[in-house]
Amino acid sequence: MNDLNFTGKPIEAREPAASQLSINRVVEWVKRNLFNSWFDSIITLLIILLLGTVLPKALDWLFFSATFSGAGRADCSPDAACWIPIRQYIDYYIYGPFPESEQWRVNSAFAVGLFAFPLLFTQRIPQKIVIGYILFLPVLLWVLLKGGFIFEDISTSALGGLTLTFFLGIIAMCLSLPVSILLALGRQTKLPILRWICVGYIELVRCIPVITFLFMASLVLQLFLPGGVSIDVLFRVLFVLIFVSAVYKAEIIRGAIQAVPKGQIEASYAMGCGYWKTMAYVVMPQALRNSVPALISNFIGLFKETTLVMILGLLEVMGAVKATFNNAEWLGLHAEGPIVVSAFFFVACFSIAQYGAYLERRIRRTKH
Amino acid sequence: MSKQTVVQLDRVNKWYGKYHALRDIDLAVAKGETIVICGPSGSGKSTLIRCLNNLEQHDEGGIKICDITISENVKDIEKIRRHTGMVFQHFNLFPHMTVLDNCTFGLRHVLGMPVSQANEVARDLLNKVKIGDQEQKYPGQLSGGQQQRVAIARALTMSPDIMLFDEPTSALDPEMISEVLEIMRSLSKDGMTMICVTHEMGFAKEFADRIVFMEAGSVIEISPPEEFFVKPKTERAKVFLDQILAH
Amino acid sequence: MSKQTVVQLDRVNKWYGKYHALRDIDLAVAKGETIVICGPSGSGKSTLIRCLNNLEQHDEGGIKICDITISENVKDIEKIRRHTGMVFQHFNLFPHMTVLDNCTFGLRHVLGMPVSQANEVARDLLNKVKIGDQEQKYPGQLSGGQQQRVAIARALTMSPDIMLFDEPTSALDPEMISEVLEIMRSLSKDGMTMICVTHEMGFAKEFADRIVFMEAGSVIEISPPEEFFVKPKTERAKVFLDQILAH
Amino acid sequence: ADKLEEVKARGVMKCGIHPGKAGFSTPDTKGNWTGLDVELCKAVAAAVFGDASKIEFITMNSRNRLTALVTDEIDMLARSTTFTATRDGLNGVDVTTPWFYDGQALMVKKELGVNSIEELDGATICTYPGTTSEKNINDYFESRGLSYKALIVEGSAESTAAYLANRCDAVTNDASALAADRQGMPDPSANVILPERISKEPLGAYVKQGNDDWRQVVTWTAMALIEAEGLGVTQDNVDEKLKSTKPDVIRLLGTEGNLGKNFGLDNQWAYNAIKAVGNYGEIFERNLGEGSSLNFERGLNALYTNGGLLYAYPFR
Amino acid sequence: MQSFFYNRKVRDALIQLIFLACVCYGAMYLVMNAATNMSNAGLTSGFDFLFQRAGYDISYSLVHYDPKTSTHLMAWVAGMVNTLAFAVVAILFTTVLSLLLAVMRLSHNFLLSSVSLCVVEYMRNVPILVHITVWYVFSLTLPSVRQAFNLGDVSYLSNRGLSLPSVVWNYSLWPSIVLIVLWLGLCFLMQKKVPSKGRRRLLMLFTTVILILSASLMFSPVVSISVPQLVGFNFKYGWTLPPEFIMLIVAVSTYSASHGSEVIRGSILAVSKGQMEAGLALGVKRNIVMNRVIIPQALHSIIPPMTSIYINVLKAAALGSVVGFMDIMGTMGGSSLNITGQAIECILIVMVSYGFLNLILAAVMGRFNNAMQLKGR
Ligand SMILES: Nc1ncnc2c1ncn2[C@@H]1O[C@H](COP(=O)(O)OP(=O)(O)OP(=O)(O)O)[C@@H](O)[C@H]1O
Ligand SMILES: Nc1ncnc2c1ncn2[C@@H]1O[C@H](COP(=O)(O)OP(=O)(O)OP(=O)(O)O)[C@@H](O)[C@H]1O
Ligand SMILES: [Mg+2]
Ligand SMILES: [Mg+2]
Repeated sequence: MNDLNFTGKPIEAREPAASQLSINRVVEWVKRNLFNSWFDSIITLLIILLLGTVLPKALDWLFFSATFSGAGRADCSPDAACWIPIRQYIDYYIYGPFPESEQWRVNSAFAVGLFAFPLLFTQRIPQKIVIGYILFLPVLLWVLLKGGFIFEDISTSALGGLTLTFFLGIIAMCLSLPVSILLALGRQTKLPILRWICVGYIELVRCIPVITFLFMASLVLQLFLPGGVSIDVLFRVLFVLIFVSAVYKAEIIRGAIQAVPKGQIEASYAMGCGYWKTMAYVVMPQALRNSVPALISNFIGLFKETTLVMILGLLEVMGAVKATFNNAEWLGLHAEGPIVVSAFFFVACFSIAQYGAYLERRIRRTKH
Repeated sequence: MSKQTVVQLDRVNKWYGKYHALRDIDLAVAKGETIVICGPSGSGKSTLIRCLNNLEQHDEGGIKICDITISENVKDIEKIRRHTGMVFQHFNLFPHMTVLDNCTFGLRHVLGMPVSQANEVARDLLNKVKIGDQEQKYPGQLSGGQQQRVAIARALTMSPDIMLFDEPTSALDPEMISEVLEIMRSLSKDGMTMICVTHEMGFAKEFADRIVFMEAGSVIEISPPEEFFVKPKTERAKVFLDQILAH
Repeated sequence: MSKQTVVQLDRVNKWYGKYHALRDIDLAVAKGETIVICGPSGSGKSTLIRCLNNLEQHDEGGIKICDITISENVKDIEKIRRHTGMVFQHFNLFPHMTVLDNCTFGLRHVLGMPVSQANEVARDLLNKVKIGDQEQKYPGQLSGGQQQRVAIARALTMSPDIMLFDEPTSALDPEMISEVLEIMRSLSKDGMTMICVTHEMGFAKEFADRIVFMEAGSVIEISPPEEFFVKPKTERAKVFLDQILAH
Repeated sequence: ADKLEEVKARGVMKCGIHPGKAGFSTPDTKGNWTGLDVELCKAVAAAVFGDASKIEFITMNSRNRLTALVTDEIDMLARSTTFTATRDGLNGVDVTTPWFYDGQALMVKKELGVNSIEELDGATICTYPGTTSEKNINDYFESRGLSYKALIVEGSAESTAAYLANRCDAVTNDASALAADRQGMPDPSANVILPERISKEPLGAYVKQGNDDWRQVVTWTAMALIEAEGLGVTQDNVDEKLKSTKPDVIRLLGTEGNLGKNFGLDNQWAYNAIKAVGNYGEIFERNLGEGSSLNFERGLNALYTNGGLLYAYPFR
Repeated sequence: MQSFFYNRKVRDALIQLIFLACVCYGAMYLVMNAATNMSNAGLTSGFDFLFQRAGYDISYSLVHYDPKTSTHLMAWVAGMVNTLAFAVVAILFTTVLSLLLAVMRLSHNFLLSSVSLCVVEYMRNVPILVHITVWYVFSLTLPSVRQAFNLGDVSYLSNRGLSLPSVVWNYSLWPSIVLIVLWLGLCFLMQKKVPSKGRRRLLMLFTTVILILSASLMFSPVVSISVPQLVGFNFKYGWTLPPEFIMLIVAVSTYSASHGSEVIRGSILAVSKGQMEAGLALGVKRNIVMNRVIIPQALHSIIPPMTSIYINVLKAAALGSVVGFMDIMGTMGGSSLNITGQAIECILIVMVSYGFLNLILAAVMGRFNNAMQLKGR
């Protein structure tokens, strides 16, 4: 940029003088960030000591002395991890009992589901299309995993492992969104009865543990249906996940709606738009866009919550891992299962969380 | 006033809870008039102007806009809002739409006009506020002055009979105020009925037909600018003018 | 200038990343002078004034305040901050403390003054800014003008040699501007060294000893007000003045 | 209509099983379920459809297993569920025939030197929630004036881990489950299963109450597999045995008589079942006995002719 | 007539009436279904079972529970008390840990903030159920009773739990009354005499401690301390917290603290930058501004999100049954349900119990929040 000073003298914009990396700067960095004061130094040393004693042992147990390949229990070393069963069962953890010939359907379901994330990333694509995709996603997953239309119908009991986790997580996420929007609007409306019913529902569900709802669905929901009608346990669980997580989403969306300046609504009203048009064209597009990061972290919560269906005997990824370690051959290995499950969830949730944080930063940047 | 009366307020009262925000307001505005409302902060200027298109509901008295009385009837209120255009202090442009979409919003969703026709109308008005070349930008990419001009154009798309302005320049940097006032001047010249809440006394002096001075929810003075600036009837108005013109 | 120089800037440069925010700024301020900095938005006025008490660190050149050079030395910076008082655009009062506690905060935690003595000092200053009767209120309970006066009092408690103002009136309603300017006038009269970023040209005309005009990070004009307002040296300043004084 | 009609019309049978119990039901690396309970289900499916793969396994936890039967979520429950009068009488479900005779036992560390439950006064005992074992242990100690501290842990893996770590002094469960758990321990021989059986635990399949045809099918399929062992009919030789001349065998396999028709099935129902999974002895050996890593003795689960309790009613 | 339906009030009323009618109809429909279904299946409903003998043991109970005589009602009480005890301790730990992790994360020490970052990220990205399992498996690696960690001869840590010395109150009314009267008197006096709020609180605390100490000396037979001792299989005397309880608390409070620390960190960062600058511009040191200006303000916005974290902590008690901690879900919703088969009733009781506890918690936090709000905003 080269502005001309009006007195005639040019104003030069310069780059800052480059500073080079040197030993001095490293020492300075260490001094400032690790040994700033005597208290700091003590803490630094303590942490180094702790890591120094624990880390090598842990790494040794996990990797260096661990058994990775072999045929059976006999090949395992007694005082280190034994990863053989994990390798043997890895397909089961991913696909569950899904018929082997149809596993391409699971793969494409994963692809279709994961595609929603980059879709949230691009700003070019109109919001209508993104929302359309998200609402269409459950149908797509349904057809792929459960069958119908062109595909062979697959029994719900064939859903297990990661496939089930994924199925529950994504479908509950997508379907709870519209419910939560209605709840959020209901909670904010001026009509008192409507509002109190919504508030009551939200507060009540927030106060009660999900697993009691899951038990409700698994034990007594059938009793409330007309005789002879029975709903598959998977759908009942899905139903619970949808209506429970909608409550948390409703709070997120309510916050986002409140964050839309009141002036936006007034401007729309002033032009003669009614309530629904104002909400649909002015408020919701802004609120939804701003709530994407919060919704992503809500999704992480929901994804983690799907493990609870294990308590009902549904074998999602954690249940599947547990079941295989009950196999006569692998009885007695206690730590490997939980470690694998936590590693899986950590990798999945952490990456999604980072992605959400990135989107949030970007939204904040564009606001200024 | 021989001309047709388009805004008629009759002993309008409004309360916020116990707080008496508007007290017995009487006011009649003729077609083509430019009215400037001024008064100290909290005196109820915004409340008054927002009652005119029912963004706030008044509690007592009658308000009649273009022969429609404001009531509980939803259809009537929609009609009144179509007869009035409003410009806000903070522009309130829709940040997720382009400038053009902002301007066609009402046309499309209220009047149900097809997109191409709406675009034409909007382009016309954007050119009128001298911003035709920015139509594909988003509000966030414009300066405050430009945004406010878009907001005016947006309000004009619905071809309102009456324009309401609530401090249209007070959120602007000094440099940008003049460009917005410019547009308001030309509107006034073209014979638009305008009701403006503003502290821009220059504008008031030059273009207002009458100045309404408010204090604590009441209108305490209505005079033409010549009179108001030279010898205000009330002591309060004098003090106010002194303060506002001091610096 | 025969008087003692209390602020001395020597080819000061600052970058935000790659953006060159301050370019070769040279400036010397004598004791008791009132300097007004003006210029278009984004020209680096705030950046400059914040470099003076090291709220932003400059990257090149030297800044000397009351004979202390700004460096990495934490003690020096604390000293410099005690020599300067700063008033912000958005007041930045501590909302969880009463007005009195706000004013005694520095006294108690920097000078370690006992509470009773600090209260006395603070009450004195609060009376000076005509707000002595509000000392037990919280900032949220005061109007903007009152809050800004408290902020000035708070800065004065540390008996600074130099007062820095960063657009102290631009977040205020027109009526409240005058009460804050009033206080600044009296400070200026009392011989306080003041550096003000402000768009209040009335104040600048009357009280500034010199006006510093900035553009794109450089100082392009320094003149006494008589000269600056009548015939500015640069074309840019003229355009700026025209716009700002137009309405 | 009766469950049998319903199942036939549907073309697939839904069987409730345990989500992971060594020897009784565990998934293999392909996700196919294996185990003693699982094979009973397969046998029933084979008897009904002539095809053991027309089956759907639904995993159940101990709380919702019986409800699932009542609400028709599953057609039969083969989840090591003890036959008790309360369950049969009250909950809208019916017992069939015992499939595995078990008894609740306690396991302790050998180093404790305990030889009988009487010596465990005041000990902490690990058990599972919502099972009969929880009530049995209470009744047993109470009736003998002994005291104990219960530690109720939901998962069997956690429970075993707790026992191994001396979190509890003894662990109680069905003897078979204890034996399986012991098998998985680092040093199985350091643990002893105390000789007393504090309860009778006949485990077997449940069906929904009021479906007599269906209950008969499940009951008699199980019996047919037991009978087959007695008659020496195995998975391998069942085709040859079709040509057998022994009246017991040909009646069982449906070459003669109308047993299947009377149950509402194909006359070859038993043949199909045996062809699919083998006789009881084979199933046992495959899943619990020497064919598995569990190495159980037949014990009570031997044929009555060999000193066990397995006794099929006559196929006449 | 048409304008009647365009009237705003009429419309609002109609919409609400229709909605209410739908909700009521739905509820009625479900209840009717349940009634017919139950009578068809021959199930009886009712709460009589609460007064029958429960006949199962509860591994850890703070109230007296005897499997031989106690009823299902008593089992519910024991579960409630367990839930409450868990909630109080876990909420306390959650708060402390959240603060600790947040402060660590904001520290300038690179190692310290990285450690906090790793811990927080691991904790919050793994399902709580996995945490509970992992911690439980870990607790089993603690030494057995005979090799218990000896904590100063008064406490022991083993895989049977944490044995602590306990205070045994031999209830006697008079000393307590004297104590309370004395304390009230002091409070009253101080209210009048000491003007500064902060100093008054400090004085109050000080005198209370002195009073309690002197009282326990004066009436020494009232209070005695019981120290755990190894007898037979187990520790006797004192007070033993079972590992299920401890590990559930550890798992839940670390998990919640990872969320809590983000809340705290977020609200510290959300305090406007201007506040820090205003403090610095006065010449005040950075850490004083932090403690006196930033953190107090952050506290105002922390409470609502912390409330929902606390509610989640309380709800997590329901997962305790996985590792053998018997809260209401374990007693009423687990063993009682199984033994009686009264599923609807048991689950209803469990839901109502949690709802009740959480509403109380929310109400308390709400009051606290109101008290903390900034004046004049
Ligand atoms: N929604 C509301 N609830 C309660 N009181 C309100 C509300 N809106 C405005 N008020 C009060 O009504 C009075 C008039 O407000 P109004 O906004 O009309 O003033 P104004 O003249 O426009 O002031 P300004 O120049 O500051 O915009 C003020 O005292 C204000 O506090
Ligand atoms: N923290 C920052 N990071 C990057 N750029 C910054 C930062 N602060 C300011 N700038 C940029 O530096 C330039 C000068 O900013 P400054 O705030 O000093 O302007 P100003 O003259 O005070 O303007 P205004 O009148 O709007 O307050 C602007 O272009 C601004 O975008
Ligand atoms: Mg206003
Ligand atoms: Mg600035």
